[in-house]
Amino acid sequence: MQVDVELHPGPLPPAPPWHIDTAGAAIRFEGVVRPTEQGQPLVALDYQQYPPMTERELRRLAEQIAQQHGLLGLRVAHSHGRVPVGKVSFRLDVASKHRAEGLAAMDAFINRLKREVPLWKLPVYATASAPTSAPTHPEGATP
Amino acid sequence: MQVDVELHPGPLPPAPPWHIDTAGAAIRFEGVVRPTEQGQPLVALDYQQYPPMTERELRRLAEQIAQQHGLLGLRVAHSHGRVPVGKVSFRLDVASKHRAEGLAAMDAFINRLKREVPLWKLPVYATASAPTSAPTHPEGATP
Amino acid sequence: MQVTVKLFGPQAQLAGCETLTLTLDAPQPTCGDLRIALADAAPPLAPSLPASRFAVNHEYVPDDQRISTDDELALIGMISGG
Amino acid sequence: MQVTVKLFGPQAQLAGCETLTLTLDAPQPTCGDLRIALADAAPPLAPSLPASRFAVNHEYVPDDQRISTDDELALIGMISGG
Repeated sequence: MQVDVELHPGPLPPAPPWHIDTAGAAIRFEGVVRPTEQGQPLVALDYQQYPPMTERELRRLAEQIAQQHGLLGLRVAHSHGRVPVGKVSFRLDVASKHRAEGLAAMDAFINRLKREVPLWKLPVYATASAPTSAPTHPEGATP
Repeated sequence: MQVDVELHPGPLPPAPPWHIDTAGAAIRFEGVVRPTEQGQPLVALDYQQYPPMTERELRRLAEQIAQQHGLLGLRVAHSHGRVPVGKVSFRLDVASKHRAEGLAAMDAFINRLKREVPLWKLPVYATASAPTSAPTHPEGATP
Repeated sequence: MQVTVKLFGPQAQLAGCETLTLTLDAPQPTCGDLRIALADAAPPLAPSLPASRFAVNHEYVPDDQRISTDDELALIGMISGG
Repeated sequence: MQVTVKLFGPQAQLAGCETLTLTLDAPQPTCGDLRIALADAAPPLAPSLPASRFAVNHEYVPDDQRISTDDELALIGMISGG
């Protein structure tokens, strides 16, 4: 059983397919920053972690899920810091002998991730009046 | 809603990530030919289709699932002909606004695929005595 | 009426051929008649027939579907895509 | 006892700071005492406190966990990974 956990600064770069010998199913989930948050146009999300607890909890979860579902491998990467709209902030790869346990593991992992792993996101809105805004250029500096 | 269906001769080549604007979740399932079938070592699977019914049923299923689950896109590719062990014979990409409907769609698609789409597989065993065997080299031709 | 049925995959292996030609005695035979005749003509197919479907001209049909002499008939069973 | 609690994400925004320093009156204060004191010290946090957890030295703890002066305390709430 192979378990791999990564916290990555900024958007996750594209990753080649992840196949494990003897696995019949390779399932990948990618979470992409969507262009709106509660109806308001977004430019990015800022992800905050609490090192080293975040990575530790992520690893604990990964190992528990891999074991409970009898996976052959689980690999997870999550961004911290700023991730622009349209970019990948979360990737979960699950390798399993058959499809059923792989899909169940994926669902369970994401549900527990959202409850147990100390990760926060703050929206970065396009408009200056919004509750959170990106660090801006000095006034009048650009076009 | 974008739906794409392909029947491909031999193993599926690697495919770049498939992201759709406004989708928050991109889920990919890849089915890989496993090294054993009912405990017996395998060298490949031979997939048989029934053209054009196979592609037609695959498309019908893809469109139904995409609509029922409110997906933003669904792309499916399936091999026909021989696929060696360790190679990808089936790929399903699902793009959805949120994760839940994407995972549900994936599960439903694969369940119905296995019941409704005319596709058959025949194992190609390593040993000559097995029920199905690969076309072999002339006797004594090679080590 | 003489009809020819296409077989695929494991069912073609079990029957030892990719098409089976049968004579149906009923004056206006249906796919249900074909199902019964197939079990007689190729006993190794019998166990897989109840869970199989017929396609007529590349469309799934129910057992009460009438068969015409120029229909393309296919037995769709033991499928296993994915 | 004076304690400092780290805040993150939306809760840090609501409180307007990334750490809060509080005085706990109980002789042997627990995380339960801290939860009550936090609601008083930073009312905007109150609605999110019931669904929040505490971490002491980077491990989740129950509310009856005793707090020592040299513990690192963190409020973990309103999380949203993935």
